[in-house]
Amino acid sequence: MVNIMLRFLFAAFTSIIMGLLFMGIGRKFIARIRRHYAGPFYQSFIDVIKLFSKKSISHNWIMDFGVMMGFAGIIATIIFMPIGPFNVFSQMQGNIIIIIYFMTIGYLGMAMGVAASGNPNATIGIARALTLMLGYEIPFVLTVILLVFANNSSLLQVMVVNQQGGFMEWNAIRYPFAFLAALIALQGMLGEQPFDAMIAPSEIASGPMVELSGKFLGFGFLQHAAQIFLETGIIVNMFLGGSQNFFIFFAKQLALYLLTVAVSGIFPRYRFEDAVKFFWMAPTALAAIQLIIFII
Amino acid sequence: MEQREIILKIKENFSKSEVKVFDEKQFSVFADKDDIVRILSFMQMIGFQQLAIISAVDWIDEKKFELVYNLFSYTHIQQVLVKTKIERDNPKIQSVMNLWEVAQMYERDVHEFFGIEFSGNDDMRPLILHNWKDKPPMRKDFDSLKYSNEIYGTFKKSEEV
Amino acid sequence: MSEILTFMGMEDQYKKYELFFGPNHPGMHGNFSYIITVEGHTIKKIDPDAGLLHRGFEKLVEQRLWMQNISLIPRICVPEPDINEAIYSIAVEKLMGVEVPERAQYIRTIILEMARIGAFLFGFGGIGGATGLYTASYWTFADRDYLLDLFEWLTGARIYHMFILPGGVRRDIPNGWLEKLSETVDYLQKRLYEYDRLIYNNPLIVKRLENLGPVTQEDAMKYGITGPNIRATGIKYDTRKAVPYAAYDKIDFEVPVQTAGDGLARAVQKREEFQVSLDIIKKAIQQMPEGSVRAKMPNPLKFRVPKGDVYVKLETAHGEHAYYIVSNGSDKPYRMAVRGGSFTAGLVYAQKALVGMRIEDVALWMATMDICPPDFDR
Amino acid sequence: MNYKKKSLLGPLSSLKYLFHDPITVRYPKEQKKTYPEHEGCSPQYRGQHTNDLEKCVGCGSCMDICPTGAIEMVEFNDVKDKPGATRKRPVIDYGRCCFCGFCVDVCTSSSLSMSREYIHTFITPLNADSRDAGDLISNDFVRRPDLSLTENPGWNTPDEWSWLSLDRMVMGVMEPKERKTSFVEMVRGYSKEEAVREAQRCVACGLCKEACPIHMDIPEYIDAIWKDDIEESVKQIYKTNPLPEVCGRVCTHKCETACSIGLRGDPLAIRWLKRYAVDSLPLEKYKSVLLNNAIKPVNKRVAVIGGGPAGLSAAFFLSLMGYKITIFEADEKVGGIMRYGIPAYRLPDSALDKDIDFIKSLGVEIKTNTRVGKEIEFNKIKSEYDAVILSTGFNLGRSTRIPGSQSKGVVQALDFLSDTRDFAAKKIKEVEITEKILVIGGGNVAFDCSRSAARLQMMKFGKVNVTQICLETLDIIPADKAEVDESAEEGVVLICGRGPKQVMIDENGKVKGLDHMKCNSVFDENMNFNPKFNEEDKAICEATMIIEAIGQAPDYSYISDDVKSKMKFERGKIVLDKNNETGAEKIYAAGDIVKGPDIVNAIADGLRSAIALDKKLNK
Amino acid sequence: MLLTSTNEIKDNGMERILNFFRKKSLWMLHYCTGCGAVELPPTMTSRWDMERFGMGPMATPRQADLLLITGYLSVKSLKRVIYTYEQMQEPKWVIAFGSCPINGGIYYDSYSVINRLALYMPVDLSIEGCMPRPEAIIDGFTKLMKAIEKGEAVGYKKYRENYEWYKANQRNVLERTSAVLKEEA
Repeated sequence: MVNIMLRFLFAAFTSIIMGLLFMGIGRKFIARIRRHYAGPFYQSFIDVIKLFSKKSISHNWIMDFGVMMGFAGIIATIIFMPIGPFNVFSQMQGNIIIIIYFMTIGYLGMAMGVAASGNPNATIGIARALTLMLGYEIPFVLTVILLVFANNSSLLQVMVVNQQGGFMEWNAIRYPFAFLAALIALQGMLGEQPFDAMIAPSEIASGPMVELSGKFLGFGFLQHAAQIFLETGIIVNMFLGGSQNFFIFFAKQLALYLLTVAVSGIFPRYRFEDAVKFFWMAPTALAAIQLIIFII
Repeated sequence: MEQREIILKIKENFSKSEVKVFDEKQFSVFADKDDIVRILSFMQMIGFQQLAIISAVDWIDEKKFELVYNLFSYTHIQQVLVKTKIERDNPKIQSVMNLWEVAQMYERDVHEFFGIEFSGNDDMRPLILHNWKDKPPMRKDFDSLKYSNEIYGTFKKSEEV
Repeated sequence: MSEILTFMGMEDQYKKYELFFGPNHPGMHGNFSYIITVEGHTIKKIDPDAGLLHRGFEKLVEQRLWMQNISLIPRICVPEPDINEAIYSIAVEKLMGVEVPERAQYIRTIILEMARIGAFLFGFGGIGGATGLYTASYWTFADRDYLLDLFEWLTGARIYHMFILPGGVRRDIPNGWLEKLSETVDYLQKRLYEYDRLIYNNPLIVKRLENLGPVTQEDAMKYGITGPNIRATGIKYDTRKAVPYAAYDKIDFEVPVQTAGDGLARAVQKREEFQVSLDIIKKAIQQMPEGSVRAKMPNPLKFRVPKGDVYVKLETAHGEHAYYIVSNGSDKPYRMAVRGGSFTAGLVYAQKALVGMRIEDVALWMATMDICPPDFDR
Repeated sequence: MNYKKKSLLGPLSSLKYLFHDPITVRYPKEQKKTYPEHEGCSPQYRGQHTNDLEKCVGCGSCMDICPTGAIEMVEFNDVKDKPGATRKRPVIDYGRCCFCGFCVDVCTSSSLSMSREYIHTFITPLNADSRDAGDLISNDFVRRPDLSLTENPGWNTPDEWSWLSLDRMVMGVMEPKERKTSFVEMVRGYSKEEAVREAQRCVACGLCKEACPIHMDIPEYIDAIWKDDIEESVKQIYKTNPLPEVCGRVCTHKCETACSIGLRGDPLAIRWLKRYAVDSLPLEKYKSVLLNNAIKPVNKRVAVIGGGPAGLSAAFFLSLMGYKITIFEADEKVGGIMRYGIPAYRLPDSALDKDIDFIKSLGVEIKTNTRVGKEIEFNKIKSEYDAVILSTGFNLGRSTRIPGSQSKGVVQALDFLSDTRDFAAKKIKEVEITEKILVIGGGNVAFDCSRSAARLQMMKFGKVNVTQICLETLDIIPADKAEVDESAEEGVVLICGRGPKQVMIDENGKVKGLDHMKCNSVFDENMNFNPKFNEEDKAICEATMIIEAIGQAPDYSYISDDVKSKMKFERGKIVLDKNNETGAEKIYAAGDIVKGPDIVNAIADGLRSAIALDKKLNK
Repeated sequence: MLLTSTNEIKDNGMERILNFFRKKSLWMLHYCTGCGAVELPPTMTSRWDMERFGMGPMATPRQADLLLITGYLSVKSLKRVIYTYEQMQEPKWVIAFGSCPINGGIYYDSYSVINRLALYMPVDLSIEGCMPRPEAIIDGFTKLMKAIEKGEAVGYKKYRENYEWYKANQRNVLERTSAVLKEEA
């Protein structure tokens, strides 16, 4: 039991720390495109510590609960994801169906928390976030179905094992259209441009975060960090062959994250209903084509 | 139309109005206050599409407010200042918001800063000023410096620095 | 659990609600506010709440000497301050009947065009900021800084130059300035093509801007929408051509027009005018005559303008900026009314145009219409 | 360019900047390098002010032009007094300053400039009680211009870019050819437009007011001229000056020397403006303009001996105070030196009469042709009147006392000028002159003589042959520069730096010429008049008539001895005590006999003695 | 009032450690109150890049640490600024830009612009200039960072302790019920 607790804590901390690190590096990376330097790569850690040192305002217990639930939802999902060679529960080995299910808990928790704050901007933001989720889940689920069929298993571990033996074996090469669809979905999951309608500062003043302050924003930050780690990790496991080495695994995640950051740097945001439409058109079509090719 | 023709036309229809030419692209028409809506609608009809601004001048020595309607025509490339004077004690004039919708906001603005009433224009909520209790600030007898010192205060400068 | 249920049931309660768009809102350009009544995501009613930047310029100029006002008025329109000095100076010159030396006219032209380019860069950045393409804002604001460097060299200040005075300009051009200016113009020309690739050819931007708040020609004229925005509807009217001032009558340039009048047309129009401004500067550098830069003017402490009134309007990046100046022959202006370039667009036309639009488009609409709150708050 | 052309590759090309260096200026570590030779902000940046305290004259133009009222003139303790300057210096409130640099552009002394230093931040002190947070932190931003910033110069204004109108409105003067043929007034005076344009140059600093002996309200009357309000202007002038027509023509204008505009360009033509103001108002209007308050009569009688500027001034002010005045004048008309000393081309009779007529109209009784000591006894006056003001002036010519100076062809300047004046007024037919005239002296009177002589020669012989010789070299010559220039234009030959040795006389006893020698220095170490000559360096100047114009002397012979014994004299002048009294009871003195020869000083002295008298009598 | 958490500030030792992180991560509120805002975009973006100091614009007052009063404040804005300031969570700081908030600046005689910001809210740092250049702004920021590290920038505590005084001043300007200038008979 203690062992499992330790393993769980390890997973949680790794995800948060690596996530924050990725965020910092991502900021440096996008600054380069924008022709400036930006802060040090450890800036995100300082931000989080500062946020926790601030006074924070809570409107009611639902808000506290919702924010915690959002954070816990993401952390709980980490349990099911193989981090390189490491798994919290060695026998579960990352069931992708469970992961998809758990990931929504994070959003719902967030939705609950910020809706309780009563700010119309936050409400609009969370409504957009949930709608957008409907958008990117469809192509993502399609790619998942494809991989489940292809591997005859819903376990990420099995998918990783099946991709060993050179990058030609990677699902990204084998199923390029599905990989593309998954990348687009990842962009949506991370809420980067062009799919950041839910936080859009110039429209709804950063949406769900509008009423979060101090600790709550800190938890939001940590949640986002863990989310980056989790979602890039899933794609790495699904398409890029995972890894038996921590560092290679992290490097693959980072590469994936920087790719999304680069895209977010050069595209404006979609209107959210356009975004949903887009998700149901292009990536869904790609995933469907891949599925049809696979079936044939 | 040339400037000359426009002026002739105005003179034809409004014999009482005085026309003063500033340069080849700009002239002013001084009209009676009762004529103002008629002359403005006439101007609109002959091709002055744009109401550029409505402003007022406080001629405190004459005890008059002068209202200046600034029109522009894209067809004739002419700028016209249509002016009229009204009594300062009971400033009231017909609104022209039926001719140009933008007049509504300009009249609201002039009302706020000069206290001129525009009959026919109902939305006169304060737009710019916050909780204004004094006399309209653009009137010449309103002392802005005194007001500022009174309410916002100012530093006394030290004698020896 | 009741809280969650309330949230689920909020659809009813929030079916129609008021949203404060500004003043403290990242999408708001400047310090200004729209009180928006929203139904779902669609705007039902819009009520502008101006005055947050009100400083009472029209009163303040009446309290200062004619020359002192030069330092006050640039603040009326912050992104393009030089235009104010130019209007004021031209008005005073017209009232006094002063002839401005030709070299001063050319220097004025260059300054006005530089300010215009600066404002356009601000505008491009605004579109970037409103759509989430922050790279565009980072680039344009940084490139604008090179123009500010030149201003600083010429006039001694970055933003409020107070360089154009009645009678001419304050100083002659320093050595090496024109060369540096040509360099900067070439650099901006190069960068303009990169903006094209990043902004105007970006399919997502085009998608956002297309059919955004189209303006018809009749509306544009009637509502007093001016400048690039009226040219985007197809009316080929430019104050610089029609009523020339500074050296615009001596410099040959084309006035571009668009036809659609929607957000894309407005944005593209500004991009085209950016190009025109670069060309004008290049030509002005070539044609720059020698000579004095300031006509003999009276002592600033005893500066009187003959009795009279004049309305002067000049072309700016966000429309026609104009002053109506009345002098009663004393050493202070008797009355100065300011027509901000975006007064009608921001306060009146917005009430009509924004209704039926979605809240995410408000910031973008403001960016394309170049709503500039300081000039209508005064 | 087709903007509907959508291309995903377009935006992607922006990724090339991943491999470029950023353009950021990492500020605290590095400065921007845009300008040649300068890092950081531009070479003419408008940063914080710096002021050369020595150069600054405290004119306050910066305070007047400041659009924000940020500049205040404060008296500095560590500034040395210097002539033509106050001890006030600008102090700047950076809580108001808008860094427009207008103060620099109107600075009259080019002492104020701006530096390239722009950083000033202050943290609100922790211990400051919030109740008066404002006042406690005010010292952080109301500051003297920082002198150390001169090493980092930014915006400064050379004369070329100054906003001041530095060029004087040119005064219409008759052409030399024309003017040397007559005694018509040669300066034409300003027209209205010219006067207004000249008046607008004034920055109303008030330095002239300090310099003027009578402390006229110069900025005020110039402002009134600028506003085209002649009546107000004359009113301001008459507050302190009863002889503006005279002063408007022949004043030594110390105000123009002090004028702050003169530091960069030509000083204002204050004298001509005064003349314009009084010339434009006819005498008939004087009373209605100037005498608004009824004069409250005082039942006292005052006698003024001598109708020169000092006497007239004293009479004017005393009669305004309500005294009954009688002026005793030896000559046919009052005016003294103004009437008999100054040539008509500088001061025509009509102008002088206008001033005197106004004084007369106040009820001043004038007894002309009444020489005290001859027609009336001094002691009689003293007993009849409540007080007596002596203002007889320097009415005797001073001789060089060189050998031959007593001979017939040598004349005194005052005699010559008075004759000339009579000639110009067509009272006498002819003034005795010869074809070759030599004038000794370098003061204004000497120039008056030589130029009058030139005119007379021109009228009589049709050509000019006047030589003037003076001790001083051109740089220290006491006369006005304009006099020197104009006399040269009229054909007077000026020989500087030489002193007279002896008058050469021919066998008939007539003057043949002047033997003169080089003058090494005029003043000794204590700046007293003590010329040193080089006897070796000699030359002869031929002349058939010599006019001595080296100064005048007073004549006290009319004063009774008992009074004279109570008074104190020093170098020919009367010394006054601290109450401005002479020491003798009822006797006051004013004018040249107190201050030395100068019309403005005489007017000032008239006022001063009037005040002293009033103080005593009204006690 | 919105200020709910009025607990005593923790002891100095712990605060000092946290202050290290606070100064490294100052998030400013993206609210342009006056014309000084025109110099903020250059400071934020590529040319001067204040992100180097861990600073960034924030959309809402809840998230921000730093309130920039960029230039003059009209009375109408003052009301919004005070709301905004009170919505911000402690610790929070206020920087006043330019001459206007110090002593009225060029608008010293305006009927609409306040003269002394210090009367209505605690100002931690004032930057002179009109407008302050990006260099001056960055210099001001670094100075504020130093003050935060030393524990000297505690305007928010002052505001809490003198709350009534500040409120009275604010009410004097914002909630008048009668004319300021008496009508002369």
